[in-house]
Amino acid sequence: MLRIGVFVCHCGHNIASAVDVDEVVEFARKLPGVVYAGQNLYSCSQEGLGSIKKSIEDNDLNRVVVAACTPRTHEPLFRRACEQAGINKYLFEFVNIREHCSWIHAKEPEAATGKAKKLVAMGVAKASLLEPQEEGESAVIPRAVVIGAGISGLAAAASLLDQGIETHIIESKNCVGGLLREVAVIGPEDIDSRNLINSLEKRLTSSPKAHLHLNSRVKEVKGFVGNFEVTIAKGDEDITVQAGAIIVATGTREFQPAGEYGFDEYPAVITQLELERRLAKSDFAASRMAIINCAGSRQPGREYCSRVCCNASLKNALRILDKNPDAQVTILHRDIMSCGAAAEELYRRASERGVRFVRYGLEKRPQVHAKENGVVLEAFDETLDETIDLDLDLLILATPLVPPEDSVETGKHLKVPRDKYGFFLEAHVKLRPVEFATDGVFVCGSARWPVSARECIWQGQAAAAKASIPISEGKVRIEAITAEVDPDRCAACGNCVLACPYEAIEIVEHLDTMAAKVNEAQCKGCGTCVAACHNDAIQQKGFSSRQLGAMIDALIRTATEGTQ
Amino acid sequence: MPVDYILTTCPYCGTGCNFFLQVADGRAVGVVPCKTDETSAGSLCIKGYNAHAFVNHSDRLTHPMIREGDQLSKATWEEALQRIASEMKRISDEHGPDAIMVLASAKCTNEENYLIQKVARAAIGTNNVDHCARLCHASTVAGLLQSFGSGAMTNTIPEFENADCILVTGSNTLEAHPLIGTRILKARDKGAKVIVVDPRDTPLSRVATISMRQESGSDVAWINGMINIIISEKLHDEEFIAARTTGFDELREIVKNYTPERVKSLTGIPEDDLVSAAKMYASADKAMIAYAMGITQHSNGTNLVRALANLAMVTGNVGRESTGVNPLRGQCNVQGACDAGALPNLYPGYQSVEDAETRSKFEHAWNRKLSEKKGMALTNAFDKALTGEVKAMLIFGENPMMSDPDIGHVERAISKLEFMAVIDIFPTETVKLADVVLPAACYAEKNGTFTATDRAVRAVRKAVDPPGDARPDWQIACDLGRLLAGDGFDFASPEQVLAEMAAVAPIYGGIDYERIEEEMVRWPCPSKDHPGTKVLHTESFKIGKGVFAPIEHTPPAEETSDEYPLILTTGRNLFQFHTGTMTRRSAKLQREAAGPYVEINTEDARRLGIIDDASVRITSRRGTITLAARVTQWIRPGTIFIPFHYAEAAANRLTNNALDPTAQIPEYKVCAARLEKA
Amino acid sequence: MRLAFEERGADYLLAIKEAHGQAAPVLLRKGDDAGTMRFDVPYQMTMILTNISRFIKEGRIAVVARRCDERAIAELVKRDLLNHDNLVVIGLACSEEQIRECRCTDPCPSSADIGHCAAPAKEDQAASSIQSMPLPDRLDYWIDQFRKCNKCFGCTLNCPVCFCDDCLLEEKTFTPEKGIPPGLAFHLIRAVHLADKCVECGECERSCPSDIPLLALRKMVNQDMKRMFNYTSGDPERRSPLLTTLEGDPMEDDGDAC
Amino acid sequence: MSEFNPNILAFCCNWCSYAGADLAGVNRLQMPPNVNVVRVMCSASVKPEYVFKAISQGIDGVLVLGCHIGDCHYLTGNHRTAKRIPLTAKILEKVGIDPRRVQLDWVSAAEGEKFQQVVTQFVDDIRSLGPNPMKEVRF
Repeated sequence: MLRIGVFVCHCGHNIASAVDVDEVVEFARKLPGVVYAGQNLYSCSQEGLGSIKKSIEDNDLNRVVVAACTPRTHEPLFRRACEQAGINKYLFEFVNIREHCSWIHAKEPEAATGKAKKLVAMGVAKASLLEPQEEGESAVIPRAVVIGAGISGLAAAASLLDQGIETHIIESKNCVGGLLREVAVIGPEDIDSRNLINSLEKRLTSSPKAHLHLNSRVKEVKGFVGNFEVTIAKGDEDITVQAGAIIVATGTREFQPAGEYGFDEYPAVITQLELERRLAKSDFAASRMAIINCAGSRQPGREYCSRVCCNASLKNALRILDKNPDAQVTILHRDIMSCGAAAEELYRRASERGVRFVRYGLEKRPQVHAKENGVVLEAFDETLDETIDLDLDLLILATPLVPPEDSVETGKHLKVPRDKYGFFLEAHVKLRPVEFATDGVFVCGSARWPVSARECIWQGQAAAAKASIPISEGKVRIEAITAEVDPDRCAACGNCVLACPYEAIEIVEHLDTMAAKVNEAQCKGCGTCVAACHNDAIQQKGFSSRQLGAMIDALIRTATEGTQ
Repeated sequence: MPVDYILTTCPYCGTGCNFFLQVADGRAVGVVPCKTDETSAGSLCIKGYNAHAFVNHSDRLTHPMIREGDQLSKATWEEALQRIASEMKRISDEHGPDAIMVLASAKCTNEENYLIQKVARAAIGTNNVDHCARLCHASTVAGLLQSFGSGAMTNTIPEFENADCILVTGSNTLEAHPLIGTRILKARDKGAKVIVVDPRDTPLSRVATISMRQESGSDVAWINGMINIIISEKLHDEEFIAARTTGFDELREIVKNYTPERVKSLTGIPEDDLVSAAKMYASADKAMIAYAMGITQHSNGTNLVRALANLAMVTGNVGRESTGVNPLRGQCNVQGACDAGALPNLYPGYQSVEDAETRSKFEHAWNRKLSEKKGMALTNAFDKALTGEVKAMLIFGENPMMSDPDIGHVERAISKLEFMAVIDIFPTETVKLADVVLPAACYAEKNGTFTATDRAVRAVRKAVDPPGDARPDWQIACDLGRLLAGDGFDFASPEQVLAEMAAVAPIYGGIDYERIEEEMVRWPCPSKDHPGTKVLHTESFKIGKGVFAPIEHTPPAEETSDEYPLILTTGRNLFQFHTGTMTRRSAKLQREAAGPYVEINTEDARRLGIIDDASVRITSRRGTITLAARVTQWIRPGTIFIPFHYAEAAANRLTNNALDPTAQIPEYKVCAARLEKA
Repeated sequence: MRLAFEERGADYLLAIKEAHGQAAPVLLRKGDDAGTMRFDVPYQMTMILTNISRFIKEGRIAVVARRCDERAIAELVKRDLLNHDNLVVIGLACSEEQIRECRCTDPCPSSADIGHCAAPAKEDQAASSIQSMPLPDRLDYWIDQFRKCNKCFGCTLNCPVCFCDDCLLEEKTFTPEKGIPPGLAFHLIRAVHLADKCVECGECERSCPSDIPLLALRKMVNQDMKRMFNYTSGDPERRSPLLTTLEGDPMEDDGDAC
Repeated sequence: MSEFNPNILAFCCNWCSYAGADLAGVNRLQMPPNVNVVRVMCSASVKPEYVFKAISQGIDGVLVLGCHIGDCHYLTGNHRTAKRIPLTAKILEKVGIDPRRVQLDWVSAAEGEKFQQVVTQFVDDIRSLGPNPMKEVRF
């Protein structure tokens, strides 16, 4: 006997501002099989989860439908609540009425409410056909792979090694340290970056469990959490490493602003990293300089703030003044983002020491004109509301950090998503930081977003901590979404065998005839075979054709019979 | 040979399709249609394709059983046959032979039905033999005998394809006689007009030229209305009427009162539709009428059949190809069971038991003195069991505990019997109440002939052995005949039985196995050199002139009331057959239509707050059943429909056993009922 | 047709012979009396062969096969549903009348052991006239045709390349109609199931008691398969493009919305 | 008769297009409320049968969204989608249903805006096609 409970979430105003939650609850109550329908202000809060658990027990529910946000982030939470209340977690169904409804139909409350009802009806229809599932288990290879030996990758590797986990580090260059190697000191505390890199490198070289592959690239990645197979191309040689987890620490690179502000045209126009390089030399001689912040960022096509540049400009202005106290340094900025006490102190010191701050806007961008041994910068100062001309020996462009060229490749190898700028997308910024949606693959440092060296280290350590969980547990659970054959229905036509991207299906003898069989450990639960099967002999757990068919029926029914 | 293809005749409806049973390792494993068969032409319906499925079912009865207290216990054939014979003799001695009722079976072959009626008449000495034709086409036999002189389909199945107009009423042809239905579709595709009159929108009505939904039980009104329109539009065939019929003037007088307006008030059929339909039917060169239970199963069933005969004769649509009045018989051999004399008033070949000359012919042939008294109809037998006049029943392959109206009444009647023996292939609801049970062979396990609804005599061939100790009914009948009467039952094969039947039934006179093996012969076929008859009444009617019957509309026996506001009608669906004994044991058929349901109009459902698949309770004056609602626009508001296949919610717990006075057929098609949420 | 046994070394011969005045399928062994053989009645021999092969585990079966049977056999062999080594194919050339009935464009068996190859038909008039209808008319046309369906499953049961015992169309999941006719999805699902295997034998149309022009529908879909994937069913070498990656079968872009 | 409000079914793969839809939500990208998403693990698991069922029963349009070719979480799962769904639309055309009622597109997890565009465009397309004629057909 079906006893479905439906819980509709307000998500504060996030849902309730567009969707009439009361109405949806009333509607849900009348759906077939529903014995309880209620609402929560925040279903995911302790209180919300507690009330769901209590309702399960009070109403003897055997199926739970939560209409709230996205299953991609919150499903585990509610599944756990179901388990705690004594229901198999696969008897839970998530309906997304926030990302897929209230947020995208914010101005049409009536339509949003109608759609929420449809989605709830579909969810309830599927829930009524859900079946409890047992999860399989699979062993985890106690080894990790870190891609990238920049500061993030080094921090991650060092942390893994500290935990005694054998770690392979793949670095495309011939040395470790990545982008940080080109920066002498790290602001705002003026930390010597060489020392930092060396100390981390030492922790690698001192460990017998570390395997550093320089001049190497990832060629292919197969497998799944606990059981990856990474092929490394090292020169002409291919090395295959079996690993339980992979950390992506592929870092970032500095944007080369071809054609902007006279870059490539005038030798006096350089990027900030070039400035770092020149400052590292003893013969640094320029005295009239300007730094343009946000050169190539926060503008159409690259809208993001690169986060590290403001501090770098401040730090470098001060370093210039340290070398040449008479130097005239102007920072052209759009906003100075120097968050935190240490960075704010940097800004104060720069102001005190005469660094001139000029605020410019995108409408009247600074113009660069030719001049012997330098350039003339014509800038419109928004604060003074007038145009100023600066005679410069050097013009430094603080350009944003962008993903490395090979991040496309890396993303494809690992089947992990990237955002529109090419940075990797983690599963959820708040709920699942440093994790990809793909189990067993993690991300840290500037591969996911431009961050400071300090944050790189934090994230490297965080990713290592996450990666060590399956490795130290020694096994992972296989989500029960694998395919299953009904051998009595199967005609052994081999469609599924051919369609499976993982070669996880074979035809075997069954009683006196033949039938397909799914190797559960190899099955990743994509359902490609399901669509290839002509007589529904193969079904994906949790996505059976009856369940999806019932969702379609529910959608049709609510459309024809109305949502009252 | 490891795999064989045995040509045989389908055991379901009366269309008489031939197909090949695929036999492998001694089991029936599949069905292949026969491409050269005139009737099926290489097609079958879903039941035909699954006709092998029940044969191997584990529920088959495999050994005789005798009741000991509450239990049926395994017995030998010797013990079981002896037990039946001694009980029959005892009851006959104590109460006379008319205290015994014998039920033959439309599922048995011609030969078996012949033998069963012979057991009743010659071995027991009673004309109390009947079979389920009583429940389906008794009114056809009675009505068409009176109008035309022959109670069978006037034309043949293939002729449907060449008709110009086909009027279908009270027949859900595409579901109940699929391959006749598809012949009608072929005619439609060639341009023929199809008129369907039915309280439900049937699959056929949805592709018909005109579809009219009459109120159940109002059929005389619309038929008379059509005749009235035809006469007033001068579309009647005066020449035909004058030359070939009698009684036209009385008919004309009667139908005058059936104006389109009045017909609308009686039936609900819009005037325009009725006029169009009448003109369409009357102006076609070749117009056929096909009908089934929707006409016959009424307390005025005989009159309804005669009204249709009137309609055909008025327009001269009798006696030519692709015309006529065509009752669609619903069982593989219900036609043959009637032909073979499994009727209380007729000997084999429709010869009256009350006619002295005929009787003496049979007495001579069978070497016995025969009862002069007309026997009892099946539907009366249960009444008589309640009153104690009937003490014993011998039932071959029938399941009255499902098939008869008002099952509660049947159950009470059976409990009054002193003795009941049942011969069947499965443990039916009736078998469970029997004193002696004999396991029979099914169609795939014996030789014989079935006569299709269009009078075609078709061979049934043995493909596999019966399960366990089961035996063909013809052998059982012979064994019982020998035990009860001694001689007259020494047949070595069905072939010999048919030879004897041909000798006493002139319509079968020229039919023998040699011919059946190679050709399709339709009776009447009086002699070996006669080719058989496709179209009846070509030159003259069997009774000389066709008789018009002036019929007035009468309301059904039971009308709706506040307490029972809905009209309940019953029928078949495509996937199940009759009491479900065979089809519900065929996995694929069962899956298509697994459980009992009631069709209710969308409007009625909304009013009653019933949603699709909801559980509902239906109550009539006789009983209550609970089943699932099927909400549909295909049925008239105010009418509900229940298929009668499902024992767990048997429609016949509700139906009315009001009988047609002539044919004693019950009014299955109309009773008053109430529907509520369960 | 003793050439099956003597020349080609078969143990059984599947053919059609005259029995009880009808053309009947028959399985013969060497030395059996064949009676009168019939080659004029187009039984679906592959379908019968497949059923028989379930029960005959040993020995080679010779089958009188038309060109479409050859192609159907190829589809089944590809899927390991028939073993080619156990078959002896005796080619039967179709008569002109049969070619006309099937609008067959590929009527000649690889070896015409019986009969003579006649010229193929040019195009399917039925299919082209349906194709030329505007969409709403076409839908009306098909609805009228599909309304005649009484769900006998003859089109699947007699189909040489419909190999499932339990058919999806028997379930209510995708074809929820209770009773008959089944809805549009019934016929669409069959169309997609057959897209990569229909050999245009025409048996679905022939065995349809309601004369639904199913062969025309099959031909139209097959044309699409040809256009989109350059695929023709019955090719023993090529696997279904619907199951393989794009590398195996790059798609022809025919400028459609998708 | 009120204004035609299409009832549309969309299948989104868990990894790319469902995430893209989520992203559209996070970014509050507004779009017409006619599209109802069913989450599947991979677009390759979308049986043509679902599409046929939906269209036969009167759903006005079916949108199938997956990862871009090459980005499929399941390696080459969506290669099958790329062939199956266009064929599905073609078959519908054969019986007189406008093939534009079934569309396939690729939306990555980062393409919230593309999701918005695809949905908006599809709803516009369906609006211009009008209601699914199967709604009026009683078989």
